[in-house]
Amino acid sequence: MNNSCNLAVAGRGVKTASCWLLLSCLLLLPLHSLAESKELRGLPSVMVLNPAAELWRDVRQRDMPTSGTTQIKGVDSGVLINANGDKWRKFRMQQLIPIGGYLLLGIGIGLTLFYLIRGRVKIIAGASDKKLPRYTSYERLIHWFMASIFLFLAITGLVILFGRPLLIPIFGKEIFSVIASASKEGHNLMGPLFMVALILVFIKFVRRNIYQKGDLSWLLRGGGIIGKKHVPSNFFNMGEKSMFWMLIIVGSVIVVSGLVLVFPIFGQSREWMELAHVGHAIGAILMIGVILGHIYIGSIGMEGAIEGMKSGYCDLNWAKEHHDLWATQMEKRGEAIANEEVNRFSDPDSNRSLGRELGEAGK
Amino acid sequence: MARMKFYCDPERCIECNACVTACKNENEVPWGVNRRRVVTINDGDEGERSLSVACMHCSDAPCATVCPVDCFYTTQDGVVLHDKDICIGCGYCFYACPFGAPQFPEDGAFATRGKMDKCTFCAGGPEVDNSSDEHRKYGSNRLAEGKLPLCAEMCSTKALLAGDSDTVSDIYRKRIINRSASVMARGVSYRDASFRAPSSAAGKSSAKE
Amino acid sequence: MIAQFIDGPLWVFSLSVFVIGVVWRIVMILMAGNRTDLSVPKGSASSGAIRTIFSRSIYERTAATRGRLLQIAGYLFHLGLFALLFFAQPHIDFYAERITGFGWPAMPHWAFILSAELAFLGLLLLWIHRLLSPVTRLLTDLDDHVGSILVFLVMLTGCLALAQSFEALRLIHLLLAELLLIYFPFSKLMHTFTFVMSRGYTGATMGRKGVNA
Amino acid sequence: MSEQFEQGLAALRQQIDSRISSYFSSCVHCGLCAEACLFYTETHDPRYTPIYKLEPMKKLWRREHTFWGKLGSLFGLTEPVTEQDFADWETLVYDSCTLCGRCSMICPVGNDITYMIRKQREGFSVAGYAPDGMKEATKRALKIGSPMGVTFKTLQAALAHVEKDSGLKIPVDKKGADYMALFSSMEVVNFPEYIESIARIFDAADISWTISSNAFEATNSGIQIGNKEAAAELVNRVVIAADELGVKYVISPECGHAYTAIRWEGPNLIGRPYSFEVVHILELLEQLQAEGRLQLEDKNTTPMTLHDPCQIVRRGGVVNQPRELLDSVAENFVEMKDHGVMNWCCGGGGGVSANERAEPLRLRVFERKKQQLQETGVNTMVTACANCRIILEEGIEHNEMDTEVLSLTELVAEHLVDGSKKK
Repeated sequence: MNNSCNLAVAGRGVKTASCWLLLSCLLLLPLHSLAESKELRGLPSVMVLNPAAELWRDVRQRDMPTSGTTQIKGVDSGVLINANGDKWRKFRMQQLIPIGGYLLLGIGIGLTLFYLIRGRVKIIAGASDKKLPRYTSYERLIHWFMASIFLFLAITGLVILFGRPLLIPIFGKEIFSVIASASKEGHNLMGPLFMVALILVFIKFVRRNIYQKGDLSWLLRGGGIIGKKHVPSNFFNMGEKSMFWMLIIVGSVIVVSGLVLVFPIFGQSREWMELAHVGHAIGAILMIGVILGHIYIGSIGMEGAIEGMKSGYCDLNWAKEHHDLWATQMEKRGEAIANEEVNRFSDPDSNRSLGRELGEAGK
Repeated sequence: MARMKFYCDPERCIECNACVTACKNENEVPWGVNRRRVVTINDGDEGERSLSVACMHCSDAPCATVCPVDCFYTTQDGVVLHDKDICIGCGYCFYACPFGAPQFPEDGAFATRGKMDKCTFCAGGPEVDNSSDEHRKYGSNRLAEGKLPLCAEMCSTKALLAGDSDTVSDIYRKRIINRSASVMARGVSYRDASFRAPSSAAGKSSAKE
Repeated sequence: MIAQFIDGPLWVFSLSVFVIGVVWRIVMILMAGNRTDLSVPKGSASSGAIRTIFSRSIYERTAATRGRLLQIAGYLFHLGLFALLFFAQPHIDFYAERITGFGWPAMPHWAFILSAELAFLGLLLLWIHRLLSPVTRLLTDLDDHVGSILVFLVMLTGCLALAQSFEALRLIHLLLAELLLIYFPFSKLMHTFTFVMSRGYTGATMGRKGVNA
Repeated sequence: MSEQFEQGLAALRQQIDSRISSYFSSCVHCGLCAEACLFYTETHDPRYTPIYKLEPMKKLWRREHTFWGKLGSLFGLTEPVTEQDFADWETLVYDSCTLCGRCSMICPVGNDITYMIRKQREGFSVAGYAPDGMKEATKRALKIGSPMGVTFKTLQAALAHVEKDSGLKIPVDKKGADYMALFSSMEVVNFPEYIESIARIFDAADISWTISSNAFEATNSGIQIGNKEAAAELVNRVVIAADELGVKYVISPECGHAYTAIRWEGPNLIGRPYSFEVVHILELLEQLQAEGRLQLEDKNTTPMTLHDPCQIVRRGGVVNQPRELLDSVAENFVEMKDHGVMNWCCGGGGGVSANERAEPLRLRVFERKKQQLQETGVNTMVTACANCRIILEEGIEHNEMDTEVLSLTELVAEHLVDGSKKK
């Protein structure tokens, strides 16, 4: 499958596998000149090849099997040449780190610029005196569970990926290696918990995230973020739904590839692990980028957006402006609750002193 | 300064695994870690050849490039070594290495990788030469004592050569000449006697490079 | 210097504070005194006490939905932490060296990792629940947060030091564990010991009445 | 008022014993008890979390029994318990707790929260922070002899009525009888059928029993409000009467908290063991049936369910007897989903029924019982506590439900074998 690539790589050996180069240069060049000098002396021309170099080359070109037998146990111990190692190295060093880094940086700058230009999306009608119940405590629990795990994994992962160019100059190798080791162990240990979180989130939120009729028009009108017009949307809008599916699909890739990487016990070969790493890294960069947007819009980007995840209730006017189909439905069902009532239940600290009137009011 | 290299002659290697054993013994590596291994291609078939493989101490080592904590360094002798105090056992060097040289001590199910271990060309590590710390972490430092790696020294057929690249290639060149001479004496082309069926394409590429 | 302090005197100090503190707390509780119950018992108080000490660890079906999550997370956290604390190889080695002088069989590495995963899962769920639920937000005080954070940090640094290769990480873990030991007797963490007394008292009272509590 | 508050605080301080110290030390603020409390599950108001109702007592404990509290109070950092706390918590302690004990069954560290609330009420009542209805009831109980103001004259009228209906002679002040029966005023006023029922059962089982004219009241408002002096006085009246008549047994009526008061708390309140034994009427009936002295017939085919009165079952230990009895009179006995020691309270125990202020809340939390009932799909509910019965009937009426509430003792009396069954 990879023959042609390998051939190309081997053919341009000067640039790539320098170890190779060294072997062939050191051993073949003197040999070559020797053969020529023999010819000069009138001896019959014999093509004397270097059998070891030939063997290595054959292995690389797959004229020969790349793996043989060995008495040594271990993953890929019979493989003579790790054919994809160089491709993986190139991916990591020349694509993943620079492109990934600039991508994330670009998203960060883009969001800042967007905030400076567009500003905070305000509740146009102002805060109402009523609230709608948006997320149950269980939904909030699994959201924040996933969020905390994700943040931890993202930070530790980024430390491992960008630590060498960014952190070693600051901390020095010794201290950074402690940070990196902690990151690696923490990343490995917390990783499987992300799988748990992903499954819980999928089960809980999948029903509300199935695409509906109005979603296309939402997309066509840019989600209302450009311009000030309201765009009709249900409990989740098109953007949120897409983020959900991105989270589930890319998240699954990340989880599966992460499991391949974290438990090297199933005899998976290097090729699988290299492939898994590529998927893991691309998925993670993508996801971090999207989640940056999610965090932006959920915090400073939009007034009232975080309330639902914090207290479980969202402002009625906010809901009408961003999820009007759902809001109207809820209001019709009489689910709107006065602010004081919400505060009493969701934020008891604000109302610690109970007083006799509670009993008198009878509720 | 000299550049240290290994060279294994597949025409001579008899797959005795003495190099493997010597290495294990000299460096006291833990079970499951093999700094050197012998791989046999086409075992039992025509063209069977064996090679003893370990870290090749590349000039521009891929392992050093991908290491997230930058724990590799090349000595003045051209030996690629790593600092176990910095290594975090991520396994990236294992993914990148063409020869499968990096090894990881693993422990039980759900093995997390320990710190990487690989052939040091019997040159120890960053610690003071032949200190007990160095010996515990990296094994012998024969180079500091003026000796060459034990695997090559033990090789009974002298298939495995180790040392300054100039010297190694000198020895090897002499062998080639001798082989050519014997081939000529017998009137059979060495190539025909070789394990490999003639191939014009392969021949060309090797001749040019 | 700091390393030697953490590994030596501070360890001895924290362990002493822990042991003396716990004993002192229990003695103080006992000193508050109980009146003897003069009513004619219907069942045995002692068997009731023993039954309740164990039976309260059993899943309580009648607790509603949120109670289920709390209970499962509680199991995960407590069982995981217990397994880690007493059956992880590095801990056993540590106890054998510093306290007992003998070791005992450790759980295999995979079980170690698994219990760490489960303990983290449980602790995180419980902690987020504490921060979100109106009930626990009302009840929670500084002590609960300090206790949770300390336990979390000890567990976290423990797992960061899992590779057992960086002395610095081990020392951070040890330092936090020592802080936890010092904090322990003055805090909610005392429930580790007093739960036996509480269950015992309740079980004895209910046992006398012939109720399986 | 302030002096009274100091006294209340002192009374509260006295209550903190090893048990309470241990309970507060163990509580990890997990909030699981909220899930056991019908006041929380029906309103979702976090302040109805059982352990939160103990905040004043916890504050006091923390200040005087913990390291940080003691240290903090030296520097004026630990919050003291204030009169405002008492004022703020009064409704929580009296209106939203029926002392049903369900939270005590669920607490993972085994805290008996109900016990602590009972003890906290001691402090509150001394400080004067108790509902007026309960204060009045206690006053009436001490002065007249019954929280509802029932005098012996009222009882006599009821007895005369029963004697006329059943044709049986009801023995009053009969010295040397084996059993002395107590009633709750609720039974005397609202359910005189109960008196008739036990008269007929005892007649059928040939039991030597009597009623004391000095102490017929079984209820104990002192326990509900949390006033141990009043409670001791009320218990003492029964003990003196029983000793005077020389009975071997005192029968606690169906009424739930009366049983807890006379059976479990009584000896501790008066500080000495009894010279007689206390049995609950259901224990006695079950015992009589087991001995063969009580013959029952004609099993009822109507599907029936049982409401376990908290104080008799969960807090009293009479768990199996009501089931045995009900099984022998009803063919289709359906258990509720949470039954026995995990039963849900009717909402009116622990003095809540005597607390007019709490009525709206009480009717709201009746939702739980309503739901339980609807789950069984049964329209006949048997219970064994006059107070539960009143509260259940009120709740059923309020919710316009079609459910009949029966007394277990009366149901047993209806199924007596002998010919005295006239109704």
